[in-house]
Amino acid sequence: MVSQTWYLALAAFVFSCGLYAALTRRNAIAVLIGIELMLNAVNINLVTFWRYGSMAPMEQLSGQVFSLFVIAIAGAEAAVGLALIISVYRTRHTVNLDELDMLKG
Amino acid sequence: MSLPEMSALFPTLQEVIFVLFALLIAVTSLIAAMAPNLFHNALGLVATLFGIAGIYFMLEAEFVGVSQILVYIGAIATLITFAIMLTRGMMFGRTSAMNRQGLAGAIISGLFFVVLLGIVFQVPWPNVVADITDGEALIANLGALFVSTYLLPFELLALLLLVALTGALLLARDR
Amino acid sequence: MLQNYLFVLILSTVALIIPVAAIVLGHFLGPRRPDPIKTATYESGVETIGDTWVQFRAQYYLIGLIFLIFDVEVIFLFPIALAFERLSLLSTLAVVTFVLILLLGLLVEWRKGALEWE
Amino acid sequence: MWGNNWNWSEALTQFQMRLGAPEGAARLVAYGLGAVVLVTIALTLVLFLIWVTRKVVSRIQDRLGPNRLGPYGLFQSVADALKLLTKEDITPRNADVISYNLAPVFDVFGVFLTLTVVAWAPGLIGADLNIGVPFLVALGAIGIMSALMAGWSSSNKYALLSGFRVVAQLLSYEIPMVLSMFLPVLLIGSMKLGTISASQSLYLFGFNLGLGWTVFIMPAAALIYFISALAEAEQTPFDLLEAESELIAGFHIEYSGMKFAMFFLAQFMNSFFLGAIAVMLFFGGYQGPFVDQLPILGAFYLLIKAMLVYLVTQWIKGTFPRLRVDQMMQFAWKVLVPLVLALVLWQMIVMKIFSSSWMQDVSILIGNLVVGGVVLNVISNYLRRQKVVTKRAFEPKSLIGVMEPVVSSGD
Repeated sequence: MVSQTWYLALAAFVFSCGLYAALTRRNAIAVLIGIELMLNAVNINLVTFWRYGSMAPMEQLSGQVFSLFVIAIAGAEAAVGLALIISVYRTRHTVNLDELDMLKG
Repeated sequence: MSLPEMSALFPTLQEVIFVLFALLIAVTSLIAAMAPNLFHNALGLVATLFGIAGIYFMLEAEFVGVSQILVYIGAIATLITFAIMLTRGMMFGRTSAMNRQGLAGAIISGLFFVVLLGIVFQVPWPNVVADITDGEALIANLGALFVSTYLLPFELLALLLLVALTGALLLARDR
Repeated sequence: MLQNYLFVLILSTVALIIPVAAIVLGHFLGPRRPDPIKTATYESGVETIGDTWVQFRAQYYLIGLIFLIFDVEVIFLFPIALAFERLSLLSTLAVVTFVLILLLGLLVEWRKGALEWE
Repeated sequence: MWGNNWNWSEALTQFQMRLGAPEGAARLVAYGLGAVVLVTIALTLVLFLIWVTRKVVSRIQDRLGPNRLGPYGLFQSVADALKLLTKEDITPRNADVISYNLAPVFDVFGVFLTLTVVAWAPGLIGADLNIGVPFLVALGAIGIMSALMAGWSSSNKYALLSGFRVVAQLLSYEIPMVLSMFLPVLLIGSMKLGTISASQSLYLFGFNLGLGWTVFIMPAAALIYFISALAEAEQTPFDLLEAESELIAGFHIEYSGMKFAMFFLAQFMNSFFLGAIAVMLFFGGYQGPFVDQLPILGAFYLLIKAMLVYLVTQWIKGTFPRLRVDQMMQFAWKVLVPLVLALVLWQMIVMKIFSSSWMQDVSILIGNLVVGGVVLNVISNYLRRQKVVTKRAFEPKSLIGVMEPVVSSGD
């Protein structure tokens, strides 16, 4: 059996990759991809804690339920986020986050 | 060969498979985060999602694994690709793919990774493993939980999806 | 149960090896005489103008959007189907409401004209 | 030996262990053997299928079809495969090499994985996953990704456009397909294909007739599944992305040689397997008379039923007019999805209200007949509106005479 620690370490790596993309990428879609990576890392953790955290994994299913909710909400988030990006692209002809500074004082 | 010896073969196989999946995820998530070409980012994301689905199957969360493939790869990744094509003018950009915080971002996420690793290896996790006897009953329990304990989130989710659909529709429509 | 997925993994390996082997074999068996005309983009003999950049209509995105919402909801229906026998009346009502909200989403799309494909 | 819980992989493992092999290795060998056998069967089947398709379609079109190589031209597809193997493998200059080469591999990969959950006979199923039905749907996602990859990486306008259209079509028809697959799952209460097949038995005086097919209870679900499967397999009347009589090709326009063959292979296998899934979900799977006594008959039943479904698709291919894009999309979203959702609601309510199983069945059947009637009505309305005219442009004066244009009288 692979130890729980390794799953968590893997999730940490994926999360850091996502964080890097979200922090440094110019393109809004690339930032969104980073956010998806982070959500997935969280999901790995949730499922790992479900598997290794309880003596009755058949009944105590909160980890799985939450990861399913995260998947569903990530869907809603991606739908709205990408629609925003498309809408911004249509009016400003750019999806570069650096150039989208209308709100700057 | 005695029985314990034989069963000792199986865990090692599982570890090998885990390492393979972990390598796949590590490489492809780096591609997803760093490749300059946006479409390659999306493909890297898809491969990462596949690897993570494999991890779910290894953790015996089969329903989460299949939902991952269905929703993430089947729908979200496709949607991202569509959005990439719709905003294609930016794909072969004259500017670099990174913003000015490139170095700072790398340092921050690197530090973050180190801190996380430290926590992961320091904390004494419970690490109890109980056998899952009937996978089908587990999925049935999951379904029963949605409409009993998690009834409110379940219904709210339906509403959220409806609202997201309407909002995204208004935003993305050609006018 | 994990054994089932071991089989899936082994079958995946075989299923990856076969197309890769076929393509590699074809690559070495076939002739290789590339020339600029042959490797050019094939657009029915007409010279290619510009790059592959085509303006896509947002319609594709809208289809993907509706699909995403439905897909997410279907995922929640499947486990409920397995537990359907033992659901209470209230729970059944909740599932029916869930599906009705889904139907409402479809109606919204319909009214907004997102289902029209010109 | 063929008891209630007989399972091919256990049997193979036990057999090897009796010969003295350690358990882990024995299991690996058993699984490897199973995988190779399954894939071999699938590949042989495809070679046969291509021949069947060409023969059937040519008969419908009043031609002979392949008849040179081997008896009735049976070996034509082998020759074609060999020919494709020796064709030049052209990679377009501007292509994105990695995804260009990976796309055909993934396409075949996704279709091959369907074999995991095909229930050939009791206990003879690759791996009876607890998530069988959603697993099958999830494999469709791989096909979608490979279409996108192929379309994008070819760096060809037409390939890209076609890739997007394919994906839009696959996405649209996936929803009615999943929901119609959901209906038997709801009725039987299991997502395992093995269990679903096993539960479609019908016992009469202790003898299994094997005719308790779900299609008798839910014909409309089967119809909607069949229509969506046609679209998923890109078969006529939904093959407007390929339209082999009109356009050059779909998203695989830039592919040649073996890579093209892979797309071709995937498409054939996919259309056959979608038929096999229809058989497992609605037409009793391996069930049939005497299947309890001689389980291996199940594999023949399954193959014969799947072949019949496949022949129906070829019949449709030979006779139906092609749909337009807008008609196709609207048919999915405005007809199939609302109707199948109504079926889902109806079945849920009925299953909760009536406790006796035959009352449930009868009510579900009534709902299905109504919905099926609506679907067929829409289709027949469409066909009537098409006003298919089969008048010849040139009427020959005699059968061997010269063809001259008929003088039109201002018609």
